[in-house]
Amino acid sequence: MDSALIPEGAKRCSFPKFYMGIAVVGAVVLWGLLAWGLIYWKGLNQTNMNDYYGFALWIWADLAVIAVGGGAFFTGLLKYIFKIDELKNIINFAVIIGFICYSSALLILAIDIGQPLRGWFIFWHANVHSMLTEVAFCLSFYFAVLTIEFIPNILENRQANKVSFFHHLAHNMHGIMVIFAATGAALSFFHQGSLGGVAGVMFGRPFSFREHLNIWPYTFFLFTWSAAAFWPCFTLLVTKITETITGKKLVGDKTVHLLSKIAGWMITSYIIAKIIDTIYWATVTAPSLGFKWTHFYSNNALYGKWMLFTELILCGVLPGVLLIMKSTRENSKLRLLAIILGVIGVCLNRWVMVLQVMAVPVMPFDTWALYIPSWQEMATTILPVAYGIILIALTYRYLPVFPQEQELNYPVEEEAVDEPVVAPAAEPVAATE
Amino acid sequence: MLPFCFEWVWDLGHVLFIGGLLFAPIGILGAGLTYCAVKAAYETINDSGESHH
Amino acid sequence: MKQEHNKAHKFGMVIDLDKCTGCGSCMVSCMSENNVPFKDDESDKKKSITWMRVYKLTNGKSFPDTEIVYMPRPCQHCGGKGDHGHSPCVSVCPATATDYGYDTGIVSQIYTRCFGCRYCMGACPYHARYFNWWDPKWPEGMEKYLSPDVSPRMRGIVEKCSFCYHRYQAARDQAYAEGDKDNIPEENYQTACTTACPAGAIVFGDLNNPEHKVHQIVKPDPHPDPRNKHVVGKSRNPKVFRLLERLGTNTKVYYLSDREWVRKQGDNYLEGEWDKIKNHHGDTSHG
Amino acid sequence: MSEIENKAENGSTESAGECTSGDTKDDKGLGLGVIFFIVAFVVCFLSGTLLFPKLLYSKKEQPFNFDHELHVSEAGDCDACHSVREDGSFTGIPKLAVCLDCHAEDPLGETEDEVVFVEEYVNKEKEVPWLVYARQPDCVFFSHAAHTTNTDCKVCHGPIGESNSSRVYEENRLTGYSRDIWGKNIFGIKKHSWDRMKMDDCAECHKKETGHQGYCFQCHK
Repeated sequence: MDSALIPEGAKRCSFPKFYMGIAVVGAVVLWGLLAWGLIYWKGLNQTNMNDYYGFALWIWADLAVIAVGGGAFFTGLLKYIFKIDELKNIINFAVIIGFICYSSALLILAIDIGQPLRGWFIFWHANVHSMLTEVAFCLSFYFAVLTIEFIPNILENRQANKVSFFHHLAHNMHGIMVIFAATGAALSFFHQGSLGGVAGVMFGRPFSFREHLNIWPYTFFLFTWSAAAFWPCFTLLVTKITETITGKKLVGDKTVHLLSKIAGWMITSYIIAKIIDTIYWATVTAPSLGFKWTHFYSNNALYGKWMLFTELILCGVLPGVLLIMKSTRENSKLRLLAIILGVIGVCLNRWVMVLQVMAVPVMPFDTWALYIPSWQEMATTILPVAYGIILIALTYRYLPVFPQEQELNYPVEEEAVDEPVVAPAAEPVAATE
Repeated sequence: MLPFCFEWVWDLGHVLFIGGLLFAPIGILGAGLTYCAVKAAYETINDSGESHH
Repeated sequence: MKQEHNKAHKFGMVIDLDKCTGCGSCMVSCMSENNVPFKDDESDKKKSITWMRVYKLTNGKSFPDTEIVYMPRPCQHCGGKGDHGHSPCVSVCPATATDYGYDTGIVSQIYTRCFGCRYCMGACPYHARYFNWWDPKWPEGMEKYLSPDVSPRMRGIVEKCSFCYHRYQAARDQAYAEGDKDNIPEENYQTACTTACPAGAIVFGDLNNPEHKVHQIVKPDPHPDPRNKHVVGKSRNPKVFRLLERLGTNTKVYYLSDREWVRKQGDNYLEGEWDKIKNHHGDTSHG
Repeated sequence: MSEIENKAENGSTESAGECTSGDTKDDKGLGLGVIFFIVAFVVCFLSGTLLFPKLLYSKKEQPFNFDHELHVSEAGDCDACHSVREDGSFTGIPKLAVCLDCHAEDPLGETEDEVVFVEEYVNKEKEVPWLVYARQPDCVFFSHAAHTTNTDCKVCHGPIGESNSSRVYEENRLTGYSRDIWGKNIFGIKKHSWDRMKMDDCAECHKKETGHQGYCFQCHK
């Protein structure tokens, strides 16, 4: 039915099957949209946030998707600027994941503000001292860069590419992609950092406050570093999921091993810096403000020392080591374990830097504040995930996302690519759930 | 924020921050896209008769 | 800006915790003075708005030795590290919806500029900032009692104590009309909570003016604390303290108490630290 | 790497002809495009400058005409009717009682407006519902006392004392505010100090006169 749109030579599942899957995920999207509508109509009272918890689940989700979505920036940087050619096999997919993550981040920010119609004030009346201004600037423009990087891939759709203008446009955009990639790299560096700065500059909150290097708190660098360290984990994880669902090998082992190796070294170096930062904070910064570090991990139902251990050791040091060593890195099971731990680790770090910061009492007579998100919050947080699944499914079906797909799956058929293939019934389910 | 409004201050912070993170990206991305689009339009028109080997 | 610095006011408050009975008059007067709306359910204190909030402190001892103190907490109007005006909330606001008035030391909040990102609430360790989770509502007929000098707030924005700035605006108007704009008598600008406190526990005035009572009680130290360069304006009165002083927020609300355990509740101290500090408390060299 | 990029790097190896949609060289299309662009531009420009203000602002007439020039010549300067009270607050547009200091139950002049005034308001003891051109939004605090000592009324209000008739009052349909405080000129070009009363204008003058634009609370409440 839609075979004219499917890339030449690619095998995809049948039209009804695909759209049945999309419909299931689409229902989740509708649920999220309903919650979003409720929040815009009735206001943020639809959430369980309160005056103690001004930042909550959304901001965590925002920080988390940006951290794991850093892949587009680093792949672009490494491929276009450092000329690591091997990454061409993953760059399209990394860009799509990045596009999903950043559009989700912007969407969450748009839901999160109390007066959405005034959102433009952040640009028009910008306060240059605020980390959030920097976040908004870089986030928006970086999203623009991602869109620009994504467009050529969209225009490579079989039908779109037949239009002469689109064909030339995609060609020209590829030609100067290095400029866009460089702009994106600069923007991305600053906003990954400024997201860390958001918590690091709050000197009224000793749990998140960090000493500064000039105007930048240490968390600024730690966030950039961690995003650079953990993005391959997420990119690989999503690739793995896509491969499992489609039942095809989509990215070659060489590329996977390279990404894992990058992740291993980056995670290890990051986690060493993070441990040093934590020790310095626990022994110098916090005590200078009158706090023993254990204060932040006691007298409450959730935030115990286990959290620190999980973040730093279990989901930091362990995946780092697993990915550095060649034997474990090239063992697909252990590699999968490592990348899952890595993704959990970076998400946990963002959780701690948003929710634990709000939960810790600062005034001696104050109490811990814990909160449970409302269904509206959860629905709007799951919304981007569902939307991401749909977008990945659509792009996989209609765009030439994985350049290695042919050679990895149908090496013998390579000669017969121009034969239009309608998916046979026996085809595995294509990217839906 | 534009440099003509009263909230603008001519200091390093504003020039670097607003200039570098607002106007520079807008300029680079805008110019880049315009270049691509114009060139593509030009090529499309020129293409019609001949192919460009 | 420089010339304004010299004659700048620095409005502040000192609250005598030994006089405070916890009656809540300050909270009520503040709410009616500043057009704070009502909620359907006021029992959830983490969602209701009280610019001035009274906290209950206890010494944690059991029955015969139990002591309780009520601590009214308005916005502390932080001067930020070194008292340079970069208070925790002002420096983080992305849209400049809140600024530090160098002429008064008062931290503003502009409701029509705020778009409700709530970063300032996260940055404030005193929980002095409140979010309008709902549309403002007043019981039938009560809108007629709203003050025209204070704009009501819309849903989705942050608000907080302004030290009744509209009363300062009115006092300045009067000073202009009387032809001496630089001379605002102490009694012409007093906050609603100050005038409403039946125990006289709250004293309000210009910390920079030696003739004002607040200055005489607090005796602010003009030099930075030698033990912590971020702290400026520490009181030279050993019975006076500020909330979370060592964070360097440099608040303009001071508290007064004869009791040591109350003063100790003002900040966080490591084990044994208080015993070393308490004897030096308030006497930082210049006294 | 994408297919197209390969081409970009290897030089174009296959015929691009098959990808194009146009069959013949077609300059006519370009010409039509230019014409379309110009027409669209003109339509947008005219509707933006002529139609849009009409849609955005509703026009309202004052209850009856007021002759400022006449009153100035009869009663004296601005402060004969608009003044600052003892506590520094501004009286604004005078209440009926102030008018009655001079006016009585019999019309003072021969104009129709005077008849309306006397019949509709004086005899019925009703306040005149004047539409205030310079009314600022609720969140703005403005001290007339602080400005009138060294600033002429004209600087902000223009030569209103020389006018013989009340202008049409234009109200922004979205905000409900007077157009005077936003500015009449659709392009935002300001010729006189009284052309508009926006925050930028306040800040501009403050910067010039006091060296600082002022802190938020100086003018906001």
